[in-house]
Amino acid sequence: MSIMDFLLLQSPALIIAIPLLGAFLTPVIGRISDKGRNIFVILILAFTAFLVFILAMHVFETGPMTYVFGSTKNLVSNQTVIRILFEVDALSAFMAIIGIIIAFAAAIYSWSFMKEETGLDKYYTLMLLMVVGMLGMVMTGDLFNFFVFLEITSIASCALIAFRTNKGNAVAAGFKYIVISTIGALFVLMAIAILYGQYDALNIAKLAQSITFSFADKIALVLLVVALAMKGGIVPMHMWVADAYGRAPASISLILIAATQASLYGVFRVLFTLYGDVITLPSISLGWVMVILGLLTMLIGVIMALIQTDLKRLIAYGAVAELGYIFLAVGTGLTVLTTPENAANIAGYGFEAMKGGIFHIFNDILDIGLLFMVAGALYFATKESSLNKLGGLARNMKYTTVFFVIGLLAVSGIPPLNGFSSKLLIYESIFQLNPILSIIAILASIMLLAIFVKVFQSAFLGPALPQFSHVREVPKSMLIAMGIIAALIVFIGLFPDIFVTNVVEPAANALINNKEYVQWLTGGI
Amino acid sequence: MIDNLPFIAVAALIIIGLYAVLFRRNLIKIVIGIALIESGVNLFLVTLGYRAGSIAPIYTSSPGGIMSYPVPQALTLTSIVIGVAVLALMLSLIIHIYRHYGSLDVRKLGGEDQ
Amino acid sequence: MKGMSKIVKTIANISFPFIMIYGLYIIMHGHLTPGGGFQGGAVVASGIVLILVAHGSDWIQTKIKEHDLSLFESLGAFCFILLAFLGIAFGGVFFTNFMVNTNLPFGQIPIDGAANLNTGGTIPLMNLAVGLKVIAGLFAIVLVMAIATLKKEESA
Amino acid sequence: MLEEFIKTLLTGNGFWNPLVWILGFIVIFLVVYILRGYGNASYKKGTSQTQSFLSGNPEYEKQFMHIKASNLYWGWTNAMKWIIDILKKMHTGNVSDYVLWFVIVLGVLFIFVGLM
Amino acid sequence: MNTRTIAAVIFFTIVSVFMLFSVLMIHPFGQPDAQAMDQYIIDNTVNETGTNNGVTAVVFDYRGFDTLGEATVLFTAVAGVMLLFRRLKK
Repeated sequence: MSIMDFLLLQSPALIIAIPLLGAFLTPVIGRISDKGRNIFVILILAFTAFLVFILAMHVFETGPMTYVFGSTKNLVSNQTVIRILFEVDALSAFMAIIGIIIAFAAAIYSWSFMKEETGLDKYYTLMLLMVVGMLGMVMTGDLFNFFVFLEITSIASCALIAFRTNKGNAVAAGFKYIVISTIGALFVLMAIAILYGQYDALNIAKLAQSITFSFADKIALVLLVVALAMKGGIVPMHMWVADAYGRAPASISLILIAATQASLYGVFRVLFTLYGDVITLPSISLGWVMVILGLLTMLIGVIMALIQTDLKRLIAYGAVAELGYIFLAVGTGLTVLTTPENAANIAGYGFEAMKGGIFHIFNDILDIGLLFMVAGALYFATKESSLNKLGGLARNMKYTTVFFVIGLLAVSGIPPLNGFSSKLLIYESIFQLNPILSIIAILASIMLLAIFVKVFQSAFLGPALPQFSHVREVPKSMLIAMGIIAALIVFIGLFPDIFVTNVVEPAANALINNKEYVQWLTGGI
Repeated sequence: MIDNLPFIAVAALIIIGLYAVLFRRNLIKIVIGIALIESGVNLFLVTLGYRAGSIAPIYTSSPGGIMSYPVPQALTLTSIVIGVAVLALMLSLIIHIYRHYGSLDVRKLGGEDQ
Repeated sequence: MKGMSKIVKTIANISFPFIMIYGLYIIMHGHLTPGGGFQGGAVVASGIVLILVAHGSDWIQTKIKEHDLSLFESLGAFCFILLAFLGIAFGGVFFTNFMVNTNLPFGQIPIDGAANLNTGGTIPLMNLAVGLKVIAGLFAIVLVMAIATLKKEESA
Repeated sequence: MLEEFIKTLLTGNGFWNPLVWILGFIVIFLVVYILRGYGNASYKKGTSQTQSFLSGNPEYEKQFMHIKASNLYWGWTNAMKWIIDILKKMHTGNVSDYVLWFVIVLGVLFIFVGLM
Repeated sequence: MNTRTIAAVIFFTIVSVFMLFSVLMIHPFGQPDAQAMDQYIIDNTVNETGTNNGVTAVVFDYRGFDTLGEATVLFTAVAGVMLLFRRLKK
């Protein structure tokens, strides 16, 4: 057995264990030297990214892959799942790729961005732990394990949101975030307990097999969906997003986006896989609920973003608006899936909508992440985040300006960048569900353009202000991190098809036909 | 009805905690409410694993007889430790908030959009 | 934080060893009797916190610093995950209990409820690692909070 | 390999190929550039052509002529003031209000799903 | 009695009622009907893990990965508290 086969075989465990080991060792190495610690963290993340990529290649070719912890035998003894297992299907691999790319960029970005700060050992430790929680959330096949990783992500992100403890706003934002995420996680645990008490199982596939849509099951479904949607920042439970994203350091806001998307992944997993067999009962039209929530998310997000004057708060509301597109598209897919009369459409625009939504998860993270990086660069250079005080920075910060323009065009769906190709899929598919929807979606996209053009005008254009005459371009590592993300944006924008056919379609398939998620159980390994 | 008293206690704990979070203004009381919700959920987990007349799932010099479920107790242990961690973090944040705002009123924290 | 009166200090000093023994017993016998790493660690940590409250954090700081505690915690967590990694080496998958039913220490299988300390495979070792981790972690949290509530100027 | 890259993205009942789009963009840019060349002949430096005309008023210092962010889209925000006020009233930074929104959505969905 | 209080009372009541019913509707106290996983663990814990304590067997063997996550949560909390109370000056 070659080393590659060994790595591939053990990759689901190593993807969690390697960053965890790094997190445990980071304080020790940070005692020795700071530069060594930064290199160590970046190497750990690079190795994890390598493992994620080989695992994803394997999963995209040959269906879901399961990994049982603790024993090679008795995975299923008389159809009972005893141990915790990871189940990585195409959607999990997709989310894992997103998370690790963003985390890698954030680690490179932090090298110069956090140089003046103290307590960097803990900072890097918690950053690695956030990545661990995120990857575990998207890869686990066990509900309680999902809850544990959810809590790891919440606690690490809360401590990092309150990183600037000399600012009262940051500490308050951290407190709000921990209250919200703890209550959400507790209700998730309540739902898990309800399911456990009925079926005496914690494995997602096993539960998906044995679920009968009883009253307690409905309650558990609502608890899971609403709590995870709150963690995902869906209107009207989005208010914490502005505080958390706006007050955290920019590199942390970057990973926070990926963590938020991980909880959205939880929503999709619950709706399509855990309740995949019973959600198609015609009595429940949760798809329309998701569509309406998505519309509200888009509209309220853009309107609130338009009136902000703090740059990072503005981008945070823009991120909320972008989440609306994902929810809208996936809700359209669910609606088509749950209405039997147009069951033929699930191969048609329903599938296209799912593709667009899942593709937009990636594009949303890249675009909003790039904008957050630029906002952090402006704060790094000018120590100023209010748009009313910024101005004329394009003269001194040329590369940053270019990156901001790329992010601006991408986030507002201007061709030929990546935001357009996913939004085009969404527009055309939801138009066939109801034309009004796509009109509102395009309107929200136009308003996003207006919002970020306002930012561009007030921060970068205009005459050179005397108080910013000393401003210089940001250091190399921040430029490199921004460059990676910008290059990805342009590449996916120019060649969307290879990405859609090779990565997005398997993920959408994994959501729509949940049979292959449970086939290892029925087949019996 | 009276047989299900533990379940009613679970619901009561969760409801009281939710009440404290919704209607109290002192940050410490909000944290107490969250702790109440959490203990309610833990009690729920343990209650689900109990079988009538069962003994603890420990074989060391056990009198024999049916045993209660071990998995919910393990889950409760995990959940309790997680609760301790969250509580410590919340309280240290509250210390900082008190230093910055000089009060523990939850209404003082926000208003960045007004 | 200042120390408390002489009576409190004396009583704390007297009861401290018993708490220690009790907590270590709970950690060590975690695979036989109710208890385990977390519970015993909590007991020991509360014993240390009793000393902290009685003698005051200034006196404790002359004995141990909080970043040493974080080193201890990293050590415990490292041992725990190392045992899990050894599962890959010997048992094929992560977290395999590879020492059970072998001639290694803790390798035996108990016979119908006999309290045999030499059983459990990796579980007693994991109990020890987690116990070390919980002792260091909880004590570090309390110590850091006790120090921070005194020195206002550090965060202001 | 190349045609693998430039394959068109099919969107169910439409298609999208960025490379073709960029080609068209370049052509349009060339046309615009040629047209601009015609007008360039009549442009003379140093004359009053280059000065900005603020209805006869003298020109301010450069750094005072930057429009601040909160002044942008003034008309739009003024027209939408009613809804913006409602939304601002929604967004109290009060964390128990956040939890209240969670409880409201929970209750609505309980009734919507549970009683069905 | 502003609108916030009214809405809070109404929806708080709704959620409480549903919580109560959902908790009561799972199974009567002391008679869990489904028992596949736990019965398997109770029967095989001694022979598979060599442990007399079923709970410890679940915590460290059957669901050991959860325990790793749990230890990680504690580690995270300690790191977070130390981060919050760090010295801000170098």
